[in-house]
Amino acid sequence: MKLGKPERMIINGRRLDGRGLYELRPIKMKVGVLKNADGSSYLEWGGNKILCAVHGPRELHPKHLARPDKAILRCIYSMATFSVKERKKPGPDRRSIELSKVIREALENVVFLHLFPQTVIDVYIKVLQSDGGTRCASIVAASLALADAGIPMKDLVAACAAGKVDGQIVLDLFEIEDNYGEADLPVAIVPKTGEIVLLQMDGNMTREEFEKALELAISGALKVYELQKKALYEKYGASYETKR
Amino acid sequence: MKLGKPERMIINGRRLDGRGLYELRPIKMKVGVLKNADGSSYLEWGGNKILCAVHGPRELHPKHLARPDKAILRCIYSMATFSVKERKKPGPDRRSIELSKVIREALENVVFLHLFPQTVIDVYIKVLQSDGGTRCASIVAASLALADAGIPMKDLVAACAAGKVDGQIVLDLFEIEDNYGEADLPVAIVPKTGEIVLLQMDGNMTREEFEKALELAISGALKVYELQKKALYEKYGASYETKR
Amino acid sequence: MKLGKPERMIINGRRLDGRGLYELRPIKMKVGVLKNADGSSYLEWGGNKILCAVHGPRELHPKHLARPDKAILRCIYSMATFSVKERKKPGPDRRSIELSKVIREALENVVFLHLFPQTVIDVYIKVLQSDGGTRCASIVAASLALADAGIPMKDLVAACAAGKVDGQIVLDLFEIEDNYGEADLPVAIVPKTGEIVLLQMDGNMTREEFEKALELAISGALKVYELQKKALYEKYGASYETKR
Amino acid sequence: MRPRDEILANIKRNFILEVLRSNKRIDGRGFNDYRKIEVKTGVIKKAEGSALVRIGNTEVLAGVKLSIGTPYPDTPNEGALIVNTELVPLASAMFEPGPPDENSIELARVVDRALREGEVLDLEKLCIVEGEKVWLVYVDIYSLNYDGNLFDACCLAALAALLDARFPKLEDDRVIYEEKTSVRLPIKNYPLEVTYAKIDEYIVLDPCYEEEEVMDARITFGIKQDGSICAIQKGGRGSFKREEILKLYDNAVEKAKYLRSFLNI
Amino acid sequence: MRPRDEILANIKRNFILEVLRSNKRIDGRGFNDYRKIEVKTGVIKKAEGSALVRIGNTEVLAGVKLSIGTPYPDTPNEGALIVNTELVPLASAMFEPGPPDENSIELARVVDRALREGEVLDLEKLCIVEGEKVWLVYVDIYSLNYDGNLFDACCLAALAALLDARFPKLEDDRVIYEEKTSVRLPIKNYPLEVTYAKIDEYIVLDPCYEEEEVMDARITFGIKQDGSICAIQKGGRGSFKREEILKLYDNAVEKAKYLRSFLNI
Amino acid sequence: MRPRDEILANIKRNFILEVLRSNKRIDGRGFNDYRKIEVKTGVIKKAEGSALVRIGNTEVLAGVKLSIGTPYPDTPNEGALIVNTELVPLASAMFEPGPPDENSIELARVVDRALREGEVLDLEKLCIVEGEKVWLVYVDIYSLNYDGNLFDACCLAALAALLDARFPKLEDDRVIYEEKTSVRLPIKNYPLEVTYAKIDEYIVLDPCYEEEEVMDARITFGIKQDGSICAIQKGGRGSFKREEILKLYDNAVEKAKYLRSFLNI
Repeated sequence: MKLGKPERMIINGRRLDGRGLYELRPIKMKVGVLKNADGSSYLEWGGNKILCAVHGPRELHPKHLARPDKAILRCIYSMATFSVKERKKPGPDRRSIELSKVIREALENVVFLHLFPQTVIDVYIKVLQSDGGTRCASIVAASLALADAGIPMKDLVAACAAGKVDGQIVLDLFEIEDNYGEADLPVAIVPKTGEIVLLQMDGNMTREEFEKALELAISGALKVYELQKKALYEKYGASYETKR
Repeated sequence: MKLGKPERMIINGRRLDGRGLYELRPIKMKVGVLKNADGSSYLEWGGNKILCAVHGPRELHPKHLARPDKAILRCIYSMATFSVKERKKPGPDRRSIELSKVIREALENVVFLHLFPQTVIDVYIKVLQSDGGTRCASIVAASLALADAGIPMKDLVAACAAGKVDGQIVLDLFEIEDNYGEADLPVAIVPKTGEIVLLQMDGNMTREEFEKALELAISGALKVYELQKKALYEKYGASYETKR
Repeated sequence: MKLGKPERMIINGRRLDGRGLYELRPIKMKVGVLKNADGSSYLEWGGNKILCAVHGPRELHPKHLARPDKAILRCIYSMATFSVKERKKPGPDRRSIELSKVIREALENVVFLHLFPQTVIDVYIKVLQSDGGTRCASIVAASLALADAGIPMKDLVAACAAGKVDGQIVLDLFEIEDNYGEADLPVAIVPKTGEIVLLQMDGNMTREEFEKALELAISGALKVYELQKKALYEKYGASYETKR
Repeated sequence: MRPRDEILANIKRNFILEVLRSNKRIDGRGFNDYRKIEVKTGVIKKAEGSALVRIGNTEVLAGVKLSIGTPYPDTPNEGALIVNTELVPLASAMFEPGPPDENSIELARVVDRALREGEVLDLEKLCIVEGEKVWLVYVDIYSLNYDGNLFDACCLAALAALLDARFPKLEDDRVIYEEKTSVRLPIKNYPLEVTYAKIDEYIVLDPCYEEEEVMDARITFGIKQDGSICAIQKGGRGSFKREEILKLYDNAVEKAKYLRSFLNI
Repeated sequence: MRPRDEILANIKRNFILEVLRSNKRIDGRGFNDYRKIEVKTGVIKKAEGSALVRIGNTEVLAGVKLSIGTPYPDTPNEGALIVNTELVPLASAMFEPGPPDENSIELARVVDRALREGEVLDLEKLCIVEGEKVWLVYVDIYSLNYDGNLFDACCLAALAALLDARFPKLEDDRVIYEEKTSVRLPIKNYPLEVTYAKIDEYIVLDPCYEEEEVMDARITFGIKQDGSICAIQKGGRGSFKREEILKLYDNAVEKAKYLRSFLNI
Repeated sequence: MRPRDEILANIKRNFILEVLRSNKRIDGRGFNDYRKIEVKTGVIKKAEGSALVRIGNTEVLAGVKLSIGTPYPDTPNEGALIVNTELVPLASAMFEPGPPDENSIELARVVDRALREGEVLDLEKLCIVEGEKVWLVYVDIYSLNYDGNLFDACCLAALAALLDARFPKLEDDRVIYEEKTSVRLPIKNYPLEVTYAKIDEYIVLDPCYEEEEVMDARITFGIKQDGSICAIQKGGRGSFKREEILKLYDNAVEKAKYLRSFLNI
């Protein structure tokens, strides 16, 4: 029993926020929003508002942590205290440490770290408002900020979640569905190659449901990828392709 | 509404501890009180009891924190658990971190740090008993301990607070006035030059009140300065002038 | 008044666990129980279950902590959360920091640290289940693990506690006696020389009681020493003597 | 600091001073000018109130969250205001992740001081049941881009967010965050901070990052709408003269009025 | 990492890959084989339940402790399951003492996820007085010897310890830990984790330490007794293909069944 | 430690040993002599009790604060004594600021042990309402100048401060700290600590800093007024012989009596 759980979350094929089952929430992206960062991005995805800054490649202190053959990628995901319903205590918690790790691992897949030996690239992600699906939104924002910083990558990382709500497979869960739904499956991919670089799941799904949800999440990520490219094009125009 | 607040704090021009409006509390100072420290001082100022030790100039570890052109000055202000009415939890709190910073900045103004490159000078201030105005008392004690350590300074730093109690501007607030008064204005100066090196204020004052309080605090600090010089003279006699 | 204290703990010369006054609890020891450790041991002593691993001698980072003339010995004693009646919070507490220190000092007496300059030897002790007397049991386990790691020592360290229960001096207190008895006296010795390398006491004893308890604890430690040698012999046979 | 950094710092300082000597600032402003100011409220719907403030390239975001707690024993009929600021590493390559350092703590405490001593809220009106239940008002401020003068930006953002805030619904002592009422916080005063930097003999309003880097001292005034003062904080190893302080006070009263004009109050 | 270590790491990887190319693993197993598994319960009498699990040379110990607490406000009629794991420095020369690092936290959270999302306990049956008093079930897992694949070992040990646990006596709201009843915990499901490592193009079950050291990616499936999935965690900077994941899912269902056979359920 | 420090340490040790061989100590004392002892109580008026103790140049300050709290569940009719010591960096160039290190923790625990196990207070007399409200007695001890043998100095200061303490007024469960009553704490015993250092074969009472620096081992006895023992702590990597310990015990009983003479009891 969970207080606050809505009786039904899908009514006549419509979700509580009016979307269809396979519909993405509205997404807005912008790069180059912070003056001081080497690269930055701002992302609105449904009720999520995420700001991301990239500092680096730069020297790493203390030096013995640096690697002679490649850059270190560091990633810190954190939530503003007012990003959630009840004020979150400031400071890192176990959830944000895990998320920082899986986001970093997804990004490490695409960044050409070997071009910047002895350095560090810092990715700071701040969730200003959260509405379910912040890890996918964070990866999307982070890979935009890395691109904005001019860091060579084999591709952007795109991401989207699928899940199970009221027994049905749906795309891109928002907060209420995330809290009270039956399963959540965030997926991040490298669109050019189809590689899956982040995959987590919690909840309960059968084999068939899982296959369908995985498919759906990937299709969502591919749509997000188009938006990412558009956001970069808006700032860099045709030149972006060459830059990469 | 604040429980415990006295109805009136000034009665017939006398304050609750019997002082006139512009009167300092009794002050006692002594230098060279701790064997192990390079310099030290003990100060009683009304009910405040403050012990200060200076260690250094000495080597700084780790070395990369040292500066090639001057000494680092570090300052730690802390209160004994039993220095206040209700036992204070041990360990640094945000207030003591701020106070350590503003005290250090005031002292940095007068110490000839460039004479001791690559080193550190540590100033440890322990409030054994507190009775309002510990930051001013701490600065006064610290500059005595620095002098006792033989560290060249352009002058001592002197300090005193003024404030507003029952609508009147008064000198050198003690604890009750600090807690329940309308404003507190601690000021530290370099007496030889009249420079103001610490200035903080909280409470509420009009332009006229502020001007009067600032004047008053400076006059108090100048009186304290005479006591500081006397304390050094008692230990070092005429030779102190030369030492400096 | 202490809730839960048994009315009597010695009845007709028998203790609550059936032992006589000067009787040890059953003890089992085994060395070489952990694959990854350079040396290890597992010890059951009454209800105590203790696992110990030795890593090293190995390089010490950061290097400036190393000593040019000898190895550093580090020791961490810690209890599993489920080793006690009410779940213990994870992480070091003040008790375990003190115990780690006195155990390390006892071991430093016998290890030939000067043979391994610039290195560190780490001794990790995990109390999986506790039943009174864990510090003596830990020392016994640790010196076995050091021997198992092939680290030269002048002798093993043996240990046992004595104490006072219901007014009588007894050997090797178990948990209830430890909690509700009048005194506990843990002793660790170097059997070959009779040197006392750990000695702590808390509770209350007269001069005569103390002398008797000290005697008794030493006799207990000597019995434990025989078991320690047996455990090593079981693994290493005659060769152990030479190895040492 | 390495010798090379030392030399670079000197060059920067000399350059900035040279410009000041010609009565200008490196970004073209007059000594007594603020950079361009923008205030945008209601940007975070999850917060009870919020405001994004830009002063030049300095950008901070403040959010207000309310919750129910017990009053302090010595003020049983008052709620509480809790102000925090965080120097997020987003905002500058110089801010490190980790627990707040002394600069961060000073900033938080000085912003808190102006709001608290300036009595921004009527705390007694936050009392629900005397001695038992009161509203706690949290203001958390994140620096998003640091280009100097966080004090004024954070204080302005905090006040703007408090003005923007609405109470959430209260149902049997449970806060229904999803439903905001139309009731505003009991705002009593409008304290704001005004900050100056001193570089050699020159004093400039609203220092940018490069000016802060080379300044000798800094002074912040907390000013209420009636022109009275509620907070001061001097920083840095430099000093001020008595007359400078009095002159700056008068100036700060004007500048606080100017800042308040961005709040539509 | 020093250049020398770099070179050594490459040599290790190449050696392991060469063996994989010949369709074998360095310890002689097939790609789809677990190492020898042992499960021993009831090893810690002070704990309400306990289990020692060995998978090859990987060895972990799980203990269950119960205590009484208050329920979370949004689930007033449910007890709680709290799972912790600690990478004890006993277990490997690479584990440092000190607060848990990101690997340790990930391990703890992923094991917790499988048990929690797999609904191992019927939490409503842990309620003593609704809204006031519930049983808290702590599972603490210590790694004693680390030779790869802690995920599967920890999850197996946790489930075994939960199955082994008996409620202690409850007397006037005081827990009498000395007296265990014969009542078992309300076990509802049997979720277990199955982990694979990907090295270049090869995917192997139950990676040993040397394989983990050189692997590109790792994937863990939490599987319930009905073959449904309750948790996934991918790790490492490498990637998986969609088809690989579906194939591994099917395989994991079989392997979870195999693991459950060690629990006599 | 650098090689140079190593050599210096050896020179120091040899010098001290040479003096000991001639039956003297570097400060001229006999082996069995305390340095000059001073005890001054009532030095901190804000504290319920306080004492400044000097043993030679070692100087410590103890303060007692009382507050009201709830008893431990297993001793519902007893108050509590909480002893802390802090190695303040004031006291020595060797003490670092920051959380307490193992030496600091050992000192605090051993002083606490003598007082607690020596039953300095009748804890039952600190009960206000059984199971609900008891007095908590905090003793905090700061080392002001460190010249060896903090154990004896801290324990003496703690006992002196406890003897000096008076209950504050209690009004409707609120403590009125401003008004002290004339009621003393329920002192039951007078435990004190006596410490010896062993350097090579020599054993000396009340080691000074230089002796502690080169000592092989240290032993502290907690002794009550009836000559019984309530605490022992051996420190250092050196060892003691059984006979040494018994002889030192007898000596410590005498020395504790001598220390008590400074307390006018």
